[in-house]
Amino acid sequence: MTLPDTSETRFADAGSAPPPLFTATGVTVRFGGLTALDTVSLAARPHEVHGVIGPNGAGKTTLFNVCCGFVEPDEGVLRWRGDPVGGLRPHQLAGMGIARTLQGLGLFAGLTVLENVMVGADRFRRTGFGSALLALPRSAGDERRLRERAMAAMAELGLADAASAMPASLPYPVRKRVAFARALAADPELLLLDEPASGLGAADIAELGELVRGLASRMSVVLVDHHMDLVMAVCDHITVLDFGRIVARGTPAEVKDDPAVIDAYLGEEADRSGDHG
Amino acid sequence: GGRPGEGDGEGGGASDVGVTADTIKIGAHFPLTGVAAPGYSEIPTGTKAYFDYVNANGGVHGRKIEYVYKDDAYNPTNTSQVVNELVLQEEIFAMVGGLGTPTHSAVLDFLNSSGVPDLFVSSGSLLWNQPEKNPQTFGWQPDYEVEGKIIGQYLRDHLSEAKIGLFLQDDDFGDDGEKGVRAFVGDRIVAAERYAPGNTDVGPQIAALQASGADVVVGFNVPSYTALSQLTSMRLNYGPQWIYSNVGSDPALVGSLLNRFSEGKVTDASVLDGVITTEYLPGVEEKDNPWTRLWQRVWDEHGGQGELTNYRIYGMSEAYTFVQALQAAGPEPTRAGLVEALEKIGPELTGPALVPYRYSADSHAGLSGVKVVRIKGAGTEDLSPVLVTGNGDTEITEHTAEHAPPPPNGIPDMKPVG
Amino acid sequence: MADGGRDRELDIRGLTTRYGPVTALDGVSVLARPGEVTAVLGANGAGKTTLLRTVSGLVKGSDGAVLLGGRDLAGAPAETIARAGVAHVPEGRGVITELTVEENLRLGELLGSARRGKADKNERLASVYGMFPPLAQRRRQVANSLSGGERQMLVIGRALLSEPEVLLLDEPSLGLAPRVVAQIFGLIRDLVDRERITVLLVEQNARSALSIADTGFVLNLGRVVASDDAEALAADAELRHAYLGF
Amino acid sequence: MGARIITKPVNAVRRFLPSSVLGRNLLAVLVALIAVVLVLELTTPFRNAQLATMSYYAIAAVGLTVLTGLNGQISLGHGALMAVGAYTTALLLGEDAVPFPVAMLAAALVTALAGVLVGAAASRLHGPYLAGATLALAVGVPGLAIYFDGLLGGEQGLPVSSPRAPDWFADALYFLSANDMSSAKYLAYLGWATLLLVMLLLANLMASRFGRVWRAVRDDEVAAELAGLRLGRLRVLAFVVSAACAGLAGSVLAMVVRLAAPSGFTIVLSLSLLTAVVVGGLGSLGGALLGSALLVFLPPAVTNLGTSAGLTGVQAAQLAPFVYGVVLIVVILVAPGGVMGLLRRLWRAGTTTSSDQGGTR
Amino acid sequence: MQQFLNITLGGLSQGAIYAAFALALVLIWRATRIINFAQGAMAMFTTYLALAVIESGQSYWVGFAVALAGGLVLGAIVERVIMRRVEGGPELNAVIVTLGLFIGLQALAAIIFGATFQSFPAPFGLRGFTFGELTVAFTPFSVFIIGSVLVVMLALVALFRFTDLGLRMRASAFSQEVSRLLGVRVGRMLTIGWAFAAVVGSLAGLLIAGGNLVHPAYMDAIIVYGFVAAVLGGLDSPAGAVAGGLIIGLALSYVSGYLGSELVTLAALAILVAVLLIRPKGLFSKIAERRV
Ligand SMILES: Nc1ncnc2c1ncn2[C@@H]1O[C@H](COP(=O)(O)OP(=O)(O)OP(=O)(O)O)[C@@H](O)[C@H]1O
Ligand SMILES: Nc1ncnc2c1ncn2[C@@H]1O[C@H](COP(=O)(O)OP(=O)(O)OP(=O)(O)O)[C@@H](O)[C@H]1O
Ligand SMILES: CC(C)C[C@H](N)C(=O)O
Ligand SMILES: [Mg+2]
Ligand SMILES: [Mg+2]
Repeated sequence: MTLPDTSETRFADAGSAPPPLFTATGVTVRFGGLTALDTVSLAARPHEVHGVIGPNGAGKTTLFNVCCGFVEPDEGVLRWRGDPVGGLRPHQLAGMGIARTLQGLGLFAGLTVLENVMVGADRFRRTGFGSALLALPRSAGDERRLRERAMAAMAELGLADAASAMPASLPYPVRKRVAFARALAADPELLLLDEPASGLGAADIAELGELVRGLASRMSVVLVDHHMDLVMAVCDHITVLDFGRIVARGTPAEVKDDPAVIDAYLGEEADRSGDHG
Repeated sequence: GGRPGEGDGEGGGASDVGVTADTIKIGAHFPLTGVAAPGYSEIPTGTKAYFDYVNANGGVHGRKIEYVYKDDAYNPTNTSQVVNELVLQEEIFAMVGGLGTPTHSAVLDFLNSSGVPDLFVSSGSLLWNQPEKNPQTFGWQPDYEVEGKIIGQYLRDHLSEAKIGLFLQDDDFGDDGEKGVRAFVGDRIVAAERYAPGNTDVGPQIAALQASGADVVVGFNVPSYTALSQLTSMRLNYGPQWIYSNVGSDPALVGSLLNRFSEGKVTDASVLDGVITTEYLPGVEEKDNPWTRLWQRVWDEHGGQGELTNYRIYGMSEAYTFVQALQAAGPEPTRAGLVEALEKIGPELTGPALVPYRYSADSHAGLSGVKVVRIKGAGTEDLSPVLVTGNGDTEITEHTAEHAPPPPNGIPDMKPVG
Repeated sequence: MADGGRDRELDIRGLTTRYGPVTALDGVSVLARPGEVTAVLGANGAGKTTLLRTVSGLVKGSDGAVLLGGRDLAGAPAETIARAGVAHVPEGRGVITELTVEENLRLGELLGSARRGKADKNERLASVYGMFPPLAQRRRQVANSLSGGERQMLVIGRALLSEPEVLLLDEPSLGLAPRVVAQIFGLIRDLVDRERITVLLVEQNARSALSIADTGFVLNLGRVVASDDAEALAADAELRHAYLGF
Repeated sequence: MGARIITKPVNAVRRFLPSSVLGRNLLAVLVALIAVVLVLELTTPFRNAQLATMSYYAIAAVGLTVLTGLNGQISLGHGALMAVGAYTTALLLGEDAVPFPVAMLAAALVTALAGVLVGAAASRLHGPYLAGATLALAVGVPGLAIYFDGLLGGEQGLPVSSPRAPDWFADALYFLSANDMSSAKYLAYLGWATLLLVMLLLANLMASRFGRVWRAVRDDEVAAELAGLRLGRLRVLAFVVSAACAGLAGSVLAMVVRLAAPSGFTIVLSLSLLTAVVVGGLGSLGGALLGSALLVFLPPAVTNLGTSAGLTGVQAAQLAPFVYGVVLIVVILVAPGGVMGLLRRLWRAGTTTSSDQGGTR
Repeated sequence: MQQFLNITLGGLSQGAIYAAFALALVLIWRATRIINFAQGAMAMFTTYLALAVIESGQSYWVGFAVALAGGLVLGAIVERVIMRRVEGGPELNAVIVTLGLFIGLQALAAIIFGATFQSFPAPFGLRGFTFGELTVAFTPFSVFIIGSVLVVMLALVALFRFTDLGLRMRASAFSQEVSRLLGVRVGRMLTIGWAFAAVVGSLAGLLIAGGNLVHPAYMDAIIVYGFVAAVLGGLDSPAGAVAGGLIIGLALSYVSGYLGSELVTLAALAILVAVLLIRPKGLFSKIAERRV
């Protein structure tokens, strides 16, 4: 096995950036005979947008799943602010300050938009079962606070008018923003975005790019997407996966011209579409 | 705030609920649907046929008997609901023949606290004989302990070498019967197997009885389990002397159930031939018995669909007893008067049953005994005289009085008491 | 159901579809010719998906005709339309996740052989596996385990196996790596040129769609607002700006 | 449209309602309480008894609708939980009786405890597997009563001495209505008071964070987990809440029926509860109430119809389940959202025109 | 020893019956993703049909054939007329409809055929095989039961694994919309699924009734244990259903014989819970499910 830490240290030294918020080191995941991830490392730094790209089935979502505790890695260590987190379970993320959007939509179909987003803010609740059962004023206050947080997140994404709508009644891009707002309502320090641009039109993608850039001032973002315009425009760093291995890392410009990346992922016309933006 | 005293005069004259100038309404609960319905749902049809017969012949003291029976599906929760309905909505005068131990237990309190006469519960549990606690409730059929005792004595006297196995329904029915049998031959019981009603696989129980080496098996079980136990022992080639309690042995029913397995090699009708059981009512097969002839006539005239069966005879017999009680209660019957009358006439009451009733001021127990018989062909042959006894240590004695035939018109003629 | 050869045009006339009070298509007419790729473009919610779903019979239109080689398919059940040779690659979730990759493909192949008589099914399966190597490795896996892009490959492969005369593609590039998008577009182009099938391509990514399309229709709020040669559309700056976002 | 005209006054009324959840729910309960008193005082003792029966079905049903409707867990075994409550009550109201409210509380607690166990097992199961396990629960638990027949009275069960109306209560109502307090009526009061209390608490919960997160867990497990919700705990909690209701229902049942016996808790009971909840409209307290009413009032009505149509007792008795089965099917086919869903649809058909659902673009 | 043997053999034939019923449930589950709680009532109905035929003087086998044919028709009608409208909707609605069907059919049978016990003939002997002195609780009819169950199981495995029809049926069950896009006549597949399942259910009904007593509720216990068996096996697997049936049959037989028959229902619960806690989707399920 290669020393897992080498690549990590190389990047840690690469800039004078602050210490990473979250790292995954030497992560290996196997599904039966298939190695979906092979000693992959990733570091998310504050105020940075980190892109992960790669061909279909390269392991991007799986890497997210490891970071979220949905998949337990066969090997590898996760660290949050330098401390190892073992046996991570997905429900712990929100409390730690990590939020993730799903490759699909993952909205709660039976909840209004506001309620959907309030679920995202749930980690800020303060009262328990008893006060809810008796509808004590404390519980009402709690609800008010969550609602305010949710409304703030929705306002940021221009969803204020949609508060009482059911998700199914909304156009796709709006629903996508609801999912985004739900993640933001948790006020995360690390935001994991899995294909946020899929299904969106060019205008919406551009808007999304600006939004993500804006968020970087508050949090650290890791982003997976196949829309190169978006990825190249918003990422500070990019990690490229292929067959579960890291084949390239670097700034967008470095990655874009890497022959390995062009060969495995971008294909011939890649640079042409990258220029536009 | 001041208000009139409560309790609507339980002893007073106000309790002629359900009685009008020309009708009297009574009710009952039976399993008409669900697992317990087969067989038992026939009982109220017999009862109704007899009441219709009486009504056709002028009723009781000029009043027609209106008989309302409701389905409880053998579920006590439903029983409580339908009995509420009977008492509060139908406003019945009395409950007559409500069936089942767990079901009727559920309404015991209610009926007694509401002052509703609760006559002739269709079950042989000992619960119905608590005149102190439940002054309105009366049993009717011989209780299972009495029956168990008589079977136990028979085993002691006539099968004195045999190792005895018990096949019991896992409730009061089995327990009371076991108590009676054990009183006589407790030391020879080599196995007591219980089945949970509803679980139709009795293979393990029969296999255990076989393994215990019992040569006599006494069954306190319902008819379907008689058939099941016979089928299962046939499968195992296990052939003890079977003795079934009256409840489970209805030869007509069980025989007809079993003899249909034609291709299953149970061709002849004699599957139950040689099986021992008990009797306290003349059954359908005794075609020449005057009582059976009466029942046949009643059924032909007033019955609905179907044949006369022993269940219907059971229902008619209860109805007959009720008519006697009602006659005794006099031309202006009250609820309290009915109970009182039954307690008074108890000792001299005769009817379709071979044995006397035990009703008195301090006993609400029903029939006092049975005779042991062996099933032979379609009928039975007596193995013992008619025996009577009571609960606990009471001696078993012979009942020698001749069984009186029914009155020619088929309707009893009790004189009002008091 | 031997429907003669390919080479038939899909003529959609005045199609109107409502979801309750919402009119999603309002008298849309689109002509898709065999041997051509016809792109349907428009912003989110313009009605593109609804158009394809109405054509393939998944939703019932309230008015209009869908003529395939002169036969009106409007209102027919989806399975009949599929058997008539219209293959619809739905937007997003088109795999049956509980079945294996191969079982999914076999369903397409079954339709194909029902339509075209028995061809060598193994050979045809193999050709799809050749097109999408990730599928070959996962043929016995339940489709549920596939990545998003792999699923998309599976659906497209399955549609091709059904030997369609008309291929309705709803955002086929969704979730696919750029290289694969290029590959698939190339493949479609080849297929159209070689087999002269009729392709109706719905895409968000108007630029790349127009790059392989012969003609294009632009939808907005359920109506056709423009139609022309693909090149002409791509060149119309005003249109691009107003509806196509590039 | 007619409904459009009435939205204005409705909105006007809405403005006068208390703004807090508790206030609103309390007001509703108060109104309901008045209705209950009126109904119980104005109807016959027989109807009182039927209403008492309805109250325990409804208590269990509202609990079940929270579990199944809000949290998405199906339970075919709530009858077994009712049995736990009923037996607890029967044991406590036996020889040296405790006051009945204590017995009821204990029944709720013990059943809630049982709910922790069952819920913990159930939280790992889905769909038909959960259905299968709870079905086995429904048939298995009554077996306990037969096995421990020394303590639990076997097949015959335990008799329960149901509480009698205290004088002050009887007097107070006599003062109000000049009616006497029959035991059926008192039990109906008891059942309905319990029911209203339970509904108040459940309505509070549904309006709180818990209602929301339970629904979230139901709709999308993965997204819920990512939002920091602990699926297992929330599922168990829903089960416990619902079990406590079932326990209370069992307790009321025991007092109304005056008996706790295994044959009172057959699988039919569990299935009836579920059908009540679905027919009424899944996830709605009012729906559960409607469903329970159907359960109590439909069969006797049908039987009576049958009898007056000249059917024999046996046939009339079979007619009731037949019609009940048909009604179940028809309701689901005609109004898949249950009766409440139907009402809501009608209501919405009237109001959407006036509200601005233009969409957000 | 003899007791043990007999309890075991009795458990096996009882288990085979549960298995037959479980197979019907598995079939309908695979074909429509619905648990058919009315399976037992439908089987009861067709068994009464057979009884009527046999009582009219026809041979057992004519009755047998009529019951299976009746099942086919009944299953198809039920699907066409009723289930069609809830398929693909909320899971619970289908459950409630089948419950309604169960209640209604049972009552209808009681109205038509009467709520009494009737005996049902068996085509083969009901006396246990004898080996010298020893008679075992295994009759020619038990052989028939186990044989039929195995045949049905193999037929189902073959149907789903090797035939196009089986694939189409499964596809329709999982996703109606996608299946229709692939030219699958979904409606027909669902009808076929119900019809086949009702045939298997009718067979189970006949096997249970053979040499036994029938009444409108005689299938009730079987529904529960058959369902438990199917769940135990993992609902999707015919072999699992048979294994589940045999496990339940044997276990309950031992519990009933050695511990007391009042514990049987509890034992079924305990077994089910124990298995599901270890394998939440049954013994024969494939695990490794991707959630995101
Ligand atoms: N539970 C699983 N069982 C088997 N294989 C799996 C499982 N989960 C993922 N895989 C495989 O692991 C590989 C990586 O999948 P992953 O979803 O991470 O890809 P991805 O990079 O996100 O691709 P895409 O861009 O298409 O979404 C894929 O080939 C997939 O088939
Ligand atoms: N099932 C539905 N019920 C109600 N309205 C619907 C439904 N499906 C679509 N709509 C509405 O119909 C209109 C057209 O939707 P459609 O999905 O066809 O658009 P689209 O062009 O495919 O958009 P996208 O690019 O987001 O896929 C939209 O306003 C949408 O909200
Ligand atoms: C005679 C029968 C109706 C008795 C019944 N088995 C009971 O005790 O419940
Ligand atoms: Mg992915
Ligand atoms: Mg679309």
